[in-house]
Amino acid sequence: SPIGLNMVSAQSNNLIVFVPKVSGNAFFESANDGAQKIAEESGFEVRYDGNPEASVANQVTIINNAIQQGADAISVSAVDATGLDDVLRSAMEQGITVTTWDSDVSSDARQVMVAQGTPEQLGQMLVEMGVESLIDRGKDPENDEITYAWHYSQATVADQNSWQQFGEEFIKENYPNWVNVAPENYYSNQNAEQAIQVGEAILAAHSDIDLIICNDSTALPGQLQAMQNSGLGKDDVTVTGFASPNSIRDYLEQDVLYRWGLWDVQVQGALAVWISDYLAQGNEFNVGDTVEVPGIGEVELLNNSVLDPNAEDVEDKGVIVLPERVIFDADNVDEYDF
Amino acid sequence: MSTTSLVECREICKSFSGVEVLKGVNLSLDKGDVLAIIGGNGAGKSTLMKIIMGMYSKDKGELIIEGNTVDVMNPSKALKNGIYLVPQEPLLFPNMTVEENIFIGLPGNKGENLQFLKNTLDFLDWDIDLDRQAMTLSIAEQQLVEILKGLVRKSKVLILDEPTSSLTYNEVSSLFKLINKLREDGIGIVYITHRLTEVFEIANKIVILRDGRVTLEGSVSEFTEADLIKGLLPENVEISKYSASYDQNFEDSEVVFEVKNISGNGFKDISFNIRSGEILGLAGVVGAGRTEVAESIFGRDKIKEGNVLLQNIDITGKSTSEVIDLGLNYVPEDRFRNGIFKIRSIGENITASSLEAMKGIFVDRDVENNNYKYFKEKFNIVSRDIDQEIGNLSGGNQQKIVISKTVASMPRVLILDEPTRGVDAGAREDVYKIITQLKDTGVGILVISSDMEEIVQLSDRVITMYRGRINSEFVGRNVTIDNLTPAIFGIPKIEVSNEKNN
Amino acid sequence: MKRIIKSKEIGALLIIIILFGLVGTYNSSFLTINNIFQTINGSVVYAVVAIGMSFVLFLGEIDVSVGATLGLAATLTGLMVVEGVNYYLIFITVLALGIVIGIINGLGVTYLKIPSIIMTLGTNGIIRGMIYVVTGGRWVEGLDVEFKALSQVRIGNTITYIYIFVLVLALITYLLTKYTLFGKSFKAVGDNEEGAKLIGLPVKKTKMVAFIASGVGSSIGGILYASRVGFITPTAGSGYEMTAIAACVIGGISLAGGVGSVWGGVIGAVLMTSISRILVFVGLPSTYDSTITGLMLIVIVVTTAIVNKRSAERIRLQRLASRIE
Amino acid sequence: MSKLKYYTNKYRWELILLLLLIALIVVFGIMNPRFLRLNVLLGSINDFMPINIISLSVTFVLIAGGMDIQAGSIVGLTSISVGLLWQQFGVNIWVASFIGLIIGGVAGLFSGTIISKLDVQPMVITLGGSFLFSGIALAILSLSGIETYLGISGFPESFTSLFRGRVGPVPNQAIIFIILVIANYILLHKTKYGRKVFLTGVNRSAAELSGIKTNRIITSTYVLSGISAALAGIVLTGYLGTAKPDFGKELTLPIITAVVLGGTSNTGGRGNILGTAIASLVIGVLRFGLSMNGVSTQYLEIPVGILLIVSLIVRMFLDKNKK
Ligand SMILES: Nc1ncnc2c1ncn2[C@@H]1O[C@H](COP(=O)(O)OP(=O)(O)OP(=O)(O)O)[C@@H](O)[C@H]1O
Ligand SMILES: Nc1ncnc2c1ncn2[C@@H]1O[C@H](COP(=O)(O)OP(=O)(O)OP(=O)(O)O)[C@@H](O)[C@H]1O
Ligand SMILES: [Mg+2]
Ligand SMILES: [Mg+2]
Repeated sequence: SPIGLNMVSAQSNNLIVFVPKVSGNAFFESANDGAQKIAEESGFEVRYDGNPEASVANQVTIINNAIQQGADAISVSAVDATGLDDVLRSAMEQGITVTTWDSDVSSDARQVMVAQGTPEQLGQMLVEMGVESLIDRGKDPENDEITYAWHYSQATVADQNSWQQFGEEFIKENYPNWVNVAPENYYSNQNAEQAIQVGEAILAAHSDIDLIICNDSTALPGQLQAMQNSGLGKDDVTVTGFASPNSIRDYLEQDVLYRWGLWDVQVQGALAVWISDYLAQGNEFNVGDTVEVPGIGEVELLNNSVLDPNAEDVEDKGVIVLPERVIFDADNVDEYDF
Repeated sequence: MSTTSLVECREICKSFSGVEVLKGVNLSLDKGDVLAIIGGNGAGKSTLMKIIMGMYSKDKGELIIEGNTVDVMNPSKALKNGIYLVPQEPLLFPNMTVEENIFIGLPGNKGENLQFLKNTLDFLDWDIDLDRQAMTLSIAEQQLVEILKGLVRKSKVLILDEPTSSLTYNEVSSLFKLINKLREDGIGIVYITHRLTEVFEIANKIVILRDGRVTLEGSVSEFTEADLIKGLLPENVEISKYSASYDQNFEDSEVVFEVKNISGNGFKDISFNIRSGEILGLAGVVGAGRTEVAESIFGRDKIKEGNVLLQNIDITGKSTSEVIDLGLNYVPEDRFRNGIFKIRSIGENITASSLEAMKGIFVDRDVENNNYKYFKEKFNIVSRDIDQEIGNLSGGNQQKIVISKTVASMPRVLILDEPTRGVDAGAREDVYKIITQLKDTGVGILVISSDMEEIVQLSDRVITMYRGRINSEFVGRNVTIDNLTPAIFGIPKIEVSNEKNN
Repeated sequence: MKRIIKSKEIGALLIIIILFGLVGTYNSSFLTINNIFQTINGSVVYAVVAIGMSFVLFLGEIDVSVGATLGLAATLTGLMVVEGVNYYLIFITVLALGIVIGIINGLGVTYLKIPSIIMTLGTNGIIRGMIYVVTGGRWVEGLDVEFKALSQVRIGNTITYIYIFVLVLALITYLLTKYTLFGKSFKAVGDNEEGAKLIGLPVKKTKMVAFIASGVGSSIGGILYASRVGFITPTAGSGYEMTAIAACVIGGISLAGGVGSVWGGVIGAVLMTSISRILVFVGLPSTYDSTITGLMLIVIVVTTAIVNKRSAERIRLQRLASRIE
Repeated sequence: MSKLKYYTNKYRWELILLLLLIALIVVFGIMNPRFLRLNVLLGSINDFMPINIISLSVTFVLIAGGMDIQAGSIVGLTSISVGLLWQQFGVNIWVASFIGLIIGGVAGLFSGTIISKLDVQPMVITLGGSFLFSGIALAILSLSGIETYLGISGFPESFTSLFRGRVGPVPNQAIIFIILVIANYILLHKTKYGRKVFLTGVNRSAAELSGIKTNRIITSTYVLSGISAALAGIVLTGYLGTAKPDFGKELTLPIITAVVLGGTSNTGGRGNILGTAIASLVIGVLRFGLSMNGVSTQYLEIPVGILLIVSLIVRMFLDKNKK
């Protein structure tokens, strides 16, 4: 059906509570921008509610409040892989639609997960961005002994760690000649100043390091600042990772890195709330079904096992994977503003 | 000399949270005056001085400094006007050295100031290490430093609020010498004290405050000691004289307390014993080590040698709570620091030392109420009810409650350290009455005091300490000020003559 | 000379030297000029916060709103830089913010007699909330490269100009607190408030100024943060209050008031920020970061306490012994 | 003076807090009637329980003249310890919980002993403790070899249901809270131990001279707060069904806020369990009510901060007029 018609019929007035892991983080705020925009166009309400401190207990509180407030759907990026299961199950029992985005809970504690990609895809993407940059720099990743390290937020964060794991596996398989100089990884606790400190220390302690991968939106700019502070550029050490284009653009312009990536988080936010509203209206949506999302396109519900091989596959619960992830570099960065 | 007074107070009133402390006080200080102010605890002496110094604001009345009315006084204004108050409780900066304490805020050339200080110290013949941290000073030394602070400021008006309460005889007499010199230089001095003898020694004018009002004023020469006492006391109160019963024989009484050759920090080779119903006085000048002896016995410090027996049980080295349990208790000399729980109720204060003696795990409110009623009546405590905060009581009543606290633990032996320090004349009599009552119930009592009159009035027998050792003992009729005074200063004038003991 | 050896901050300086020495023997690349100065330069934000806060600590008070103040200051700085506001104007505006926050804290503590930990706990929450009100929860990004570069200009490979600026600030503070009466009055009031009143020190003014100094310190810290980090999250500066307090304490400033000097805060800041760096050099996982911080804090405080207690006891015993004939 | 007047005078601040609590409930009820459903209102307790539990014991610490900013970190330490014991070592969950309580107590004992023996600033030591214990929590988790980020979950039903279930409309956690309030009230206000806590807080030296072993009293308050933090950690673990090392890290300031709002003096010697209990409810209800009425969580610090300052000013004026 024509998109315009679809939008009118979808006027639902549903209240969707959209929960980030933590408030005040550019990534989640951008997701909210996307969510709000699609909500306005489609005629449902999105209430964004996050706690400045990322903790399970805080998220449980927010979800409980959402339930009591009479929300029609809750869409959450979970701080913890299992800690929200019970509160979300009880929300579903009360007839509330539950979806997750960005970071999942147990597959039976929600209906749909809107994923930025599988951990495998993302881990691989991180490594591949590094490989491309190394090549640009004149290295030969296939044969050179590349020394590298990971630098991100914490050991306790589920998604970043799973990307690191798959990335590490990918390296072992494809680049056995690479050497991880810090198998325990470096963490900077989402503290921007600490990210710079740790970043500087990595560069000083491993003066011959080739590649630093930062799968966290605070660690990447911190590491890049550390590069600058140490007088290094993109042809000295390769740094890459995930962060929003706006936070890295300057470093690109100053030749501190070649490329970094992310997915279009605005699309992810929009998709998460739109699907939530769609389900809350009572629409059936089973594995294998597709639906046309205004402004985004057709998406398909996949089996849970796409994300987590151990998850159970059931008919009415599944995963939507974002159609694409973006690698930002000098050629395309000006097309994005978030 | 000009006719304007240095300081004049007219109808000064001041209340603290609704309680009127000063009810229209007049006072004037001229050049060359030494004005003594006496009055019971809580009469408002210190409050009045703090108003002059600008540390408190007055509610009503007029403050005139050298003929100029000052509406709002504050300490820096007072200092500019040449007024300085040596406070009753030393207010030094514990983390600064003595020198920094003396000079902080003092204008002028540092070298000259230091020279002036050294001259003053020479004149006074006081021995103080200027580099010591104030934290390590004893109360007496702190008081000396406070006085020095006042002297180097070369004030026109010097207020001394009980400066001698813990000074030695020598220190006091050199201070008096200096005061006389300052008086000749035309400085006005206010001198607050509880010791009547000092009034006659140093002051030319006197003001007595009672209950926030002036009850007597004039030239010192116009009055006798008896007049002053009358001015101090509320109408129709009789002072009963206490004196130990000279002929009481304790030989048959049980020895309840025995100290055998103990040595520790600040004392050496101390021996004495106390019998049931006996009051033993421990006399000495401040710094003789008496408090250290008492505190060590009470489990607060190490006893390095010797033994302490309480009713034949060895309590050497036992903890305070065990010692209390076994029947010894102690009334400390520093009431504010060691005696009272200022923001808690009278009831809680009284039972503080006997909690362990209550059965079970709960506080027994009945015991508490009974204790309160008993001691209120017996010790003549003036209070509203059991829940009144002790901090709101007068000093004398606080001291009675501290004693009640120790008595409530039913001690067989009680040590009282400076039991009437900073307590006014009326309450002092009550405290003496309490002590004799206890004696009559058979408690063995050790009274530590720097006040010789007190020692003489109360004690059946007295030992004196000088520089950490016992240097003499007096019994019965030999307990006189004349005998004690040389002993406490370490002058072996009189041989221990003691016909009864042998 | 004796004074210097006795001074409290020397202990922390010694610890730094020993610690750096140990790390250097383990991994010699730690002891390069570049790395040492990077470590020092990296402590600049904590240093300036600690300098401001030390005034409050001298008084025996505390200010736990510095982290939030720093965050708000950094946020405003960032917003204005993005808007292209003149740098001097930014500096003045943000300084004014610090002063206003200091005045509010100071009024609460001085005139309303609210205990400082409670007052600043309250304002901490309010200020942190304000950051969300101002930004709507968004990061402030896209600060001029030029502005960011300001904090990185170094003399050769050594110290940054902003660190020198902070050192000058510390020096001025030190001289003021050491040689002027008003400066001395901070520690004096912390040592004995009544005593300070007696000798005519302006107690209330001192308290007000201390909280203002703390506000100013953290607002300058906010500006430096914005320049150093280049993007400002709404949680910027959170937890900085505790780290700054720890830095001051490690540097020999007592929370009871009256003790220490601003240098202690500066030195403590270097020590605190060097921990996460040291872990990288010795190859320990950064999970041990806070374990080590905690242990170090406790060990230092406990050692100092034992040493102080011993020496106080020794003095007491000497005094008592000297009395006995 | 009549008995009623006596008690209203004695418990004036607690009454004011209670009225404030009722007023908040009424106002929020008018704004959003759902708020008044028993299920909803009582259910909200589950979400701020840790603060309530811990602040009851931290009241003891403050009354004894101390300060405790480490309790929050003990929550995470306990949670992860219990989780590891249960998952890695196969210890029965209840035994593990009991060991967790002991761990919390030992953590308190550690800081409490240093504070009481060495007379150091409690704020500094517990600040050190908060770094240390949260660090240890992370360290033991990473040493245990399990993937840190996966956390520990899948606890037995019997364990989780204790902290999730209800008796009628009343959540079990609310019952736990009431029991704790009563127990702590008796301990602090009726027993000899509680009396000693007060006396030690007012004047440690006088307490010592009265035969009170103040070292033990001071240490014990930190042990109590460590144990209650551990209990909070267990409650959270059960309620959320997962064990994490960073539980409780953000609780420090709210705990102190609740204790002080409840009328406990931060200089020792004054305080009341009922005050703390009601104050922690006031804060919880305020936060819950505001967010139910659409105020975003990130702004909630503002009203709490204002409440704290304003109520202290009010109390100051009340105290002034009383005398
Ligand atoms: N800051 C204050 N707040 C409340 N009450 C006070 C204050 N200062 C003094 N008082 C009260 O005022 C009264 C007078 O006290 P003040 O210290 O002036 O007596 P004093 O004559 O100096 O007694 P003492 O001989 O014991 O030194 C006392 O009842 C005291 O409790
Ligand atoms: N450095 C100090 N710190 C704390 N209190 C002290 C210090 N020095 C002395 N004191 C206390 O001050 C009081 C007075 O002590 P002082 O040195 O005058 O001798 P003293 O032992 O009391 O002598 P005596 O009892 O014979 O008069 C005592 O209670 C003592 O414990
Ligand atoms: Mg007085
Ligand atoms: Mg003595």
